[in-house]
Amino acid sequence: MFEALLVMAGIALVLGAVLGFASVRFKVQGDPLVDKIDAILPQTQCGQCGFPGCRPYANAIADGEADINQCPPGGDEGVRKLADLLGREYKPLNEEHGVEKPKAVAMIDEQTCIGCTLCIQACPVDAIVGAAKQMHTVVASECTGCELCVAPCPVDCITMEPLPETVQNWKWKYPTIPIGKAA
Amino acid sequence: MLQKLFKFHGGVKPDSRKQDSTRQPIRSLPLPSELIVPLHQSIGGTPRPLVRVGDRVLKGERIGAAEGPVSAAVHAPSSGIVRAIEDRTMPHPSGLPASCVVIEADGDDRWFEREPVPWKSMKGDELRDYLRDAGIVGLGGATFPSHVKLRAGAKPTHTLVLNGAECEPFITCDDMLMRERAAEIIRGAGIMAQMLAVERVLIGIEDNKPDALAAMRAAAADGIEVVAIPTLYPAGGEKQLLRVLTGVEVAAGRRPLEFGLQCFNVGTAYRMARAIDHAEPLISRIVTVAGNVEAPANYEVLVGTPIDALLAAGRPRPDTDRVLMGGPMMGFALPTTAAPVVKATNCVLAGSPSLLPPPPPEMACIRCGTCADHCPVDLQPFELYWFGRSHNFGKAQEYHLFDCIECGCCSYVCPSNIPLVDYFRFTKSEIWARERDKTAADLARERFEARNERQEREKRDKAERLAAKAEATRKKLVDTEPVAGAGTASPAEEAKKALIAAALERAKQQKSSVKPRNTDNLSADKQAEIDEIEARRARAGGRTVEPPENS
Amino acid sequence: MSAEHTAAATSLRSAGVMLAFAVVFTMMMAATYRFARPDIEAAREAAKMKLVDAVLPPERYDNPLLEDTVELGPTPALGLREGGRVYRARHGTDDAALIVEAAAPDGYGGRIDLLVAVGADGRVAGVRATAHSETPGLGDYIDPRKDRNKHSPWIEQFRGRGPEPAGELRLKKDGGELDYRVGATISARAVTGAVARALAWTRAHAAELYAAPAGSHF
Amino acid sequence: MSHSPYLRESRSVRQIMLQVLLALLPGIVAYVWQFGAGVLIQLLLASTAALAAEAAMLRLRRKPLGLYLGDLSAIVTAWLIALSLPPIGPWWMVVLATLCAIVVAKHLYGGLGQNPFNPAMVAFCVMIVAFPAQMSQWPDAGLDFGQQLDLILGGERVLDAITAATPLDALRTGLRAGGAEAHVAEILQGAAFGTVGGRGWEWVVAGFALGGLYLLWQRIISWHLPAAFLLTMALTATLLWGMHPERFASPLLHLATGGTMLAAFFIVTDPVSGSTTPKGKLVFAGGAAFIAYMIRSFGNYPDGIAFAVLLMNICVPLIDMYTQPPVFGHKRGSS
Amino acid sequence: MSSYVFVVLGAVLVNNVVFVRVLGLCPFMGVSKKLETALGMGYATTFVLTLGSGTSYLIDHYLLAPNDLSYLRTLSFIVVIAAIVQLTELIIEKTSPLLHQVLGIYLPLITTNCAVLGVPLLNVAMSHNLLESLLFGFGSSIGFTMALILFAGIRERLEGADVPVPFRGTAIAMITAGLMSLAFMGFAGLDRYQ
Amino acid sequence: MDRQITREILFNGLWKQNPGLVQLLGLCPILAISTNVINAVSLGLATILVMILANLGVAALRNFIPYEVRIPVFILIIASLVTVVDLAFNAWLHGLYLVLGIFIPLIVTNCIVLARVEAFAAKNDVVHSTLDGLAQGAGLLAVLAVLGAMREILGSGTLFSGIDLLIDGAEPLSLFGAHYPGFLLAILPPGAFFALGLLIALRNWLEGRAAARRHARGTLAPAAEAGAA
Ligand SMILES: Cc1cc2nc3c(=O)[nH]c(=O)nc-3n(C[C@H](O)[C@H](O)[C@H](O)COP(=O)(O)O)c2cc1C
Ligand SMILES: Cc1cc2nc3c(=O)[nH]c(=O)nc-3n(C[C@H](O)[C@H](O)[C@H](O)COP(=O)(O)O)c2cc1C
Ligand SMILES: Cc1cc2nc3c(=O)[nH]c(=O)nc-3n(C[C@H](O)[C@H](O)[C@H](O)COP(=O)(O)O)c2cc1C
Ligand SMILES: Cc1cc2nc3c(=O)[nH]c(=O)nc-3n(C[C@H](O)[C@H](O)[C@H](O)CO)c2cc1C
Ligand code: SF4
Ligand code: SF4
Ligand code: SF4
Ligand code: SF4
Ligand code: FES
Repeated sequence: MFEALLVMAGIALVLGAVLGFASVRFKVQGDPLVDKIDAILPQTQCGQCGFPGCRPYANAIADGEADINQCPPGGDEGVRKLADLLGREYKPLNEEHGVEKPKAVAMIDEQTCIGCTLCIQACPVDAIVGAAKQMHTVVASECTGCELCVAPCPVDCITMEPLPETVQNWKWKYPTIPIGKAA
Repeated sequence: MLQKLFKFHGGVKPDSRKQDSTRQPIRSLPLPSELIVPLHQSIGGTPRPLVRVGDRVLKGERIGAAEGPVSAAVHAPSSGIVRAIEDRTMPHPSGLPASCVVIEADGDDRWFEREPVPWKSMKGDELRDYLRDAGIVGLGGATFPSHVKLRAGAKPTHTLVLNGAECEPFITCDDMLMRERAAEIIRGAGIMAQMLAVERVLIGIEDNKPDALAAMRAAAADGIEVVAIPTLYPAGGEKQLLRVLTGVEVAAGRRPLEFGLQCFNVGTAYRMARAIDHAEPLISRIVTVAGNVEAPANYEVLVGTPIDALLAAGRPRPDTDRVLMGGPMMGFALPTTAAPVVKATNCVLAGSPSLLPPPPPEMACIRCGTCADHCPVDLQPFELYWFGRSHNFGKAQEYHLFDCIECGCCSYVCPSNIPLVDYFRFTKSEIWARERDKTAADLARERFEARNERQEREKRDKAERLAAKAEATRKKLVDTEPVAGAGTASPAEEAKKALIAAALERAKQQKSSVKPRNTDNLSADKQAEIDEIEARRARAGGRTVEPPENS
Repeated sequence: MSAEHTAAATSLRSAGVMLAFAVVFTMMMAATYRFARPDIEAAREAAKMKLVDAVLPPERYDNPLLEDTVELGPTPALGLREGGRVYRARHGTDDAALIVEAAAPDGYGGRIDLLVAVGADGRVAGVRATAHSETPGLGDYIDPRKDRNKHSPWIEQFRGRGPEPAGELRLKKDGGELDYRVGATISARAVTGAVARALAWTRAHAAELYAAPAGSHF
Repeated sequence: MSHSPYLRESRSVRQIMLQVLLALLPGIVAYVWQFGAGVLIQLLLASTAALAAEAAMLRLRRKPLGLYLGDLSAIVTAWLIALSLPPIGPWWMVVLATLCAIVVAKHLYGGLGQNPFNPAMVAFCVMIVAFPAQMSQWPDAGLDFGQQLDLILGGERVLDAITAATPLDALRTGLRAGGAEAHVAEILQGAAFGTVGGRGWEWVVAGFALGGLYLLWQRIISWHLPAAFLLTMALTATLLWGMHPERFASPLLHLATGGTMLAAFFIVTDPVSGSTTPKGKLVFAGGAAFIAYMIRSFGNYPDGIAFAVLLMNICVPLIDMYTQPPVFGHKRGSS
Repeated sequence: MSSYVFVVLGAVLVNNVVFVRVLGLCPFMGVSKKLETALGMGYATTFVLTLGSGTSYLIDHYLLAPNDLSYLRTLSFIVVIAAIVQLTELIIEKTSPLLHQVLGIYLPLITTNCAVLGVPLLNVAMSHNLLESLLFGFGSSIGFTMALILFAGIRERLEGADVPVPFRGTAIAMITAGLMSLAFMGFAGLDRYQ
Repeated sequence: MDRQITREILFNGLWKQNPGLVQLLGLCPILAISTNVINAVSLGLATILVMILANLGVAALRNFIPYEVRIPVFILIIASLVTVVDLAFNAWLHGLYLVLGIFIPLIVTNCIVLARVEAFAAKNDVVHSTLDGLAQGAGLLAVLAVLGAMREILGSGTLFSGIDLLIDGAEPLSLFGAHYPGFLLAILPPGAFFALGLLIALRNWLEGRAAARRHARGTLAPAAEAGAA
């Protein structure tokens, strides 16, 4: 009995000391996981996931505070990638956060625009150019299609236009009905 | 001198079926009433239109100017009036429309004023600009602007190869061109050879074209060697041909120029000669009409001619169920025959269920390796297929998906009838799409972060300035307090009020001077886009916003 | 400075907690051990005795035979490469039986460890395979627990056999009397051979074995 | 709509499988001649079971029945199973083996072309692990067809009279029983072992080799696999035989016995579960031969080919990954 | 000498921890979806298992056995292994950030790999000496790593397979593991040859 | 105690988050010990006991355990409990003790025990934690029992062989008579993998069918998560 206590106490003491020490000394470190998650997110910065931007959502996923199926722009494939990265089960997109939509860009009706700059302030990626009391325009190649500019516009001159398919961005379709991935 | 020939791995030997369309000389086609000239006819930038609706143009007049370093001009194929600049269905597997200049031919076919080209006295860049403006692009299939390929590389170029292999079944446009116009091809080759300062010129022709070989041998000048190469599809692929003739293997993603080689199609050489000697821009080409037609033959066709018109000349048989542009190995079914002939059109092939039978049902891959045995670039097509199927795009790239030249040999031999090339095309375009998304995401992240940082900075600055201001105001108030001491309010209260007033004033000022700061640090083309937007805004008429250019 | 400081403090604290837990739970285990120990030892004894019972009926002896042993060194005749043990069963003052550890080196799957009981009459009292790696389902019928024939397991055939008449300890296939399972002769042959050798050796050394002091080396 | 190429010229999967079946015929004829016609019953049983299982699985998985059933791959698997099981095994054994192969090893993985393990060898391994007794009963010479049929259909098994060991089993048995004293030569003398490989086996082996050469000539299999398999087997056997001729059988025996030839030309050549790159094929077949030899000579099973093939099947993804042939332009010395 | 070879050979092939001894299956199923992660897990396990085998031998031989404390084996072994895991993490984090990136996420998972406790316990049961314990630990972990890597290779390939729906994912992986285990039965007896 | 939560915890352990079929934890004992029902159930009961006690202990003590040493402390607690169980088997069920071998001590590293302690007991109160231990253990036990029965019936055609280790003189059931050849593979490790694979597939199939039915009815699955999630 006494030896038992001695042995175990010794082991426990050493172990406890080492672990306590280690936990303090080696605590702070950037979380590389967040970067990996962030790299998967589409960077639309739309906030549909319930976080102010993609990176905060990435942080939340890494901390286990958010599920992996909250980003509609990332779509089904995004969820799959996240599931893969985190070794979790895939689950369909949570519809509470919205549904996957075809890519679109914002377009400002330049006739109606009154130059209030509200959309500029709303755009998370500075894709709108223009100055106060001047007509505003969206730089289409920079617009992520997040729709954040649509609501603030006081004269409703912003619409989302789906990206048209052109000879340049046309994609070859999957050859036949996929047998494997159909389900 | 006997040329030592090399071999490439794999390849297939489909029945060549070239006899029918080589029985008659190259014919010409009556002038169509409407010519549809797509602006985008070469790899690279889409030419900028130089004409407006209603303009009158002459044959050979430039109607689209090259845009960017890799691009080539387009020209009016005949004289007439520009009726529209609008989207028309392209001869492209997508069947999507793209911007075209539609010219109503006036029937005069009056040439634009041509001046002889003093090419010997021109500097290299000048001459290349001339070729660009003459719209000379590779006629071997890729329509790569030829002037780009005629710039000497870092290493001296020692060998120019002319590609007269024409390995696809049915197609005979190069064959006929070589039989009938060998002298001008040799002439073009000479010009190219001079521009590249090469030591020798090799012309590779498959040995199933004895007439063309003879004609070319007869016309060949000194330093130009006409070589018969074994008939084996795809010997006409640039890399395969270079391998056969020189033994050099040009890896995917690398240019022949890096190995001191350059390769052009014989048709390209011919157009080159025409452009220099006759100042004739690329407005027509030889097109084979073959397959399920009564009168297979080659035609010299104006670019922009509706394929309908060309096909009608060949008199398709009633059981024709589809029309291909290009050969049966690499061509594609035209979404509509109303699409125009373009510079890339080498063949219009009418198909019937017996001539081009519908594919048997696709079965599972049994990993037999036959496809790998026949792949001319030593790929493992079944692995690529497997990765494409499982959407494992990273692995597909690791296994050199992008080395695939889409020659179709693998699909041709697969015992399970798997449309392997389709899987590769699908995989490739998915990867490209993903890459586009990725760049867009990276850009968005960068801009988002920049904006956040800027807002932080502004907030901080503002807070600092406010603090400083408040301090100053308070000082001032404190200083002036004794003087204004007779007021009803207590000095402290007064100070506060002043402070608020000052802050309000500042805020007001700030607000009215708000100027979006997101226009700092713009790249050149971003700036260009913005400029364009500004210009449009100035015009205030145009209301459409162009979709972003993706290529 | 604070990092070092907190590190030390945290180390101390966690060491303390660990210590506390360790002490409490070790005490719990130790107590259980104390409590269960007699039963554990009894159970161990019982397990051993079960095996002995299988080769020698308990009514044939009355001594604590697990303590009445002789240690053997490497004995090729018994197939023992590293030594083994002999248990001596006595009834009153009479010698009752010797229980010998032996091994058959030539089983299909390698060595087969055996326990062979040899009665004072010089005949086999019982045999058990204690460890073997014969093919499951084929050669493992030498273990009565695996033998499909539950009512007269193969290994029970040895009971009462001796060296004479000839053929008592040989397979039918080899001209003897013992049954075997077709398709798995090797296992049977290996066990039979080892039993015959063990019997011969034991008979030859019976007197010395009975006489040797308990626990002594032979 | 389909895309280019619009031309196709190929042997269909069905034709390939048909040719494999054809190539098996000489070996089967020799087999019947030497061991009696019992094996024909087994072939029939296996084929029927295979087709039935394949049809049932296709139906369950809602695949076009006619298309896939006609590819004959199930028959190839069935025949290989029938040829590797003892010809007088009870009927349920060959049926169960075929079901294992088709249902578990093939269709659970998605059917033709997707199974990582060789179905026939899976079946063999399952059987030898589950029913070692039945799996080691080979007919003695002199059993006529009626007797064989009776045995297959469940006749009373007085096994002593009917079974004889295959050369490898006898070798293994002899070595185990006699320990180090027994000499290979003596063991082999004891049984009526024919001139080379064992009673009659050399004819069967020659038949399979003939069929294999036909497949080689037809370019259905590449030389890498049989060559690597036979060479490795011969080399390993020669090496050990050279060191201890009294303990190990001669290379000739190893080549001309058991499933060696069948394996070299018909089993390691299974395109689906084998390696696909040229170098990979060498590694795959060589590895299989080496492991098979080791199991034969040192392990618990009389023949290790089936286990060896499965073990190498496990390694195939990695072998393929590390033996990718250089791609056009990426070869050494060509840049 | 050769007996040591057989210890390793036996542990790697004949009595493979995963396929024959049926230990360490949770990580075997859990981190074998990708080759990359399988490798990382394999390295980490090899390190900890080898070291753990040696340390456990020392503890058992010098601390527990002389004091008749064999009932503390389970506890002391697992606690020591947990400590080794923590220390390893600490050390490689400090000395090789690269290695830490590779192994970091796997190390904590090792404590619940029952092979790391099972192998030391088997060492005691098989009364191995120190060297044998180390070799057995090393061999077992190599066997584990090998199994993991080969399994990952097959699973990667299975990704594109048209597996019947109920079997997709873990079910077919389990069947595959069964077939691998079947194949490994072929090695039976190879460690016994003299 | 809330009925709803109770039901959820039980449902999770037995079906939705079943350790053996879904979480794939605790696989080694499941596969190694399920050669017959008696072994399987005995080990399952031992595991349940440990799980309940471990969850209970940790939930009760969780406020005293500093974060940085929580894992070692959990392990300490679990290992002690396992040792106690081990000693008990040794003393009072010695026959079983010999059969189960190292798998009793291996309950310590049975991933499911630590996983539940960390994921549930460390965050929930004593009552729910105990229940969770019971539910998860029962899930494990269920899988073990089914697997054990499958393998024993197929492999040797009996049921409850080895019952004499528990009840002296009790006889196992023989199902197919003495002539059943026995599908040996089922008892060997490959058989264990196959059997579990089939069980998982069966569960997937049932789930798939249920989902299809829900879909047909147009109702979505009640998205109820366990208290732990
Ligand atoms: C994106 C792209 C860039 C190219 N850049 C060059 C170049 O810089 N210099 C050059 O000589 N050829 C260049 N080429 C031309 C190729 O080397 C080749 O001659 C051309 O693609 C036609 O070959 P093909 O019809 O076999 O595709 C380029 C081709 C492509 C597709
Ligand atoms: C599979 C394949 C086959 C080809 N066959 C020919 C051919 O027969 N004749 C030809 O001139 N170009 C052929 N090409 C195009 C050449 O690779 C290459 O683009 C051309 O010779 C370059 O010359 P250009 O720039 O003048 O077009 C083929 C390309 C591929 C990918
Ligand atoms: C996989 C396999 C395992 C075998 N295992 C055993 C065994 O454990 N014991 C045995 O005696 N024979 C075993 N044999 C059978 C022997 O190889 C040999 O055929 C048999 O012992 C000879 O018996 P017989 O004289 O009754 O034909 C096994 C055979 C095979 C194929
Ligand atoms: C050359 C060749 C060898 C084959 N060998 C086998 C074999 O060893 N085992 C087998 O089950 N099927 C074999 N097959 C048939 C087929 O490939 C097999 O059923 C697939 O593995 C099923 O997906 C073979 C087919 C060919 C063409
Ligand atoms: S929902 Fe929007 S903000 Fe959230 S991650 Fe997706 S794209 Fe980013
Ligand atoms: S322009 Fe509108 S839709 Fe586009 S990124 Fe900015 S806020 Fe989003
Ligand atoms: S030829 Fe077809 S079946 Fe053969 S490996 Fe290639 S893709 Fe598979
Ligand atoms: S299409 Fe691509 S993969 Fe197929 S043979 Fe041609 S180059 Fe090889
Ligand atoms: S129980 Fe999880 S690894 Fe063994």
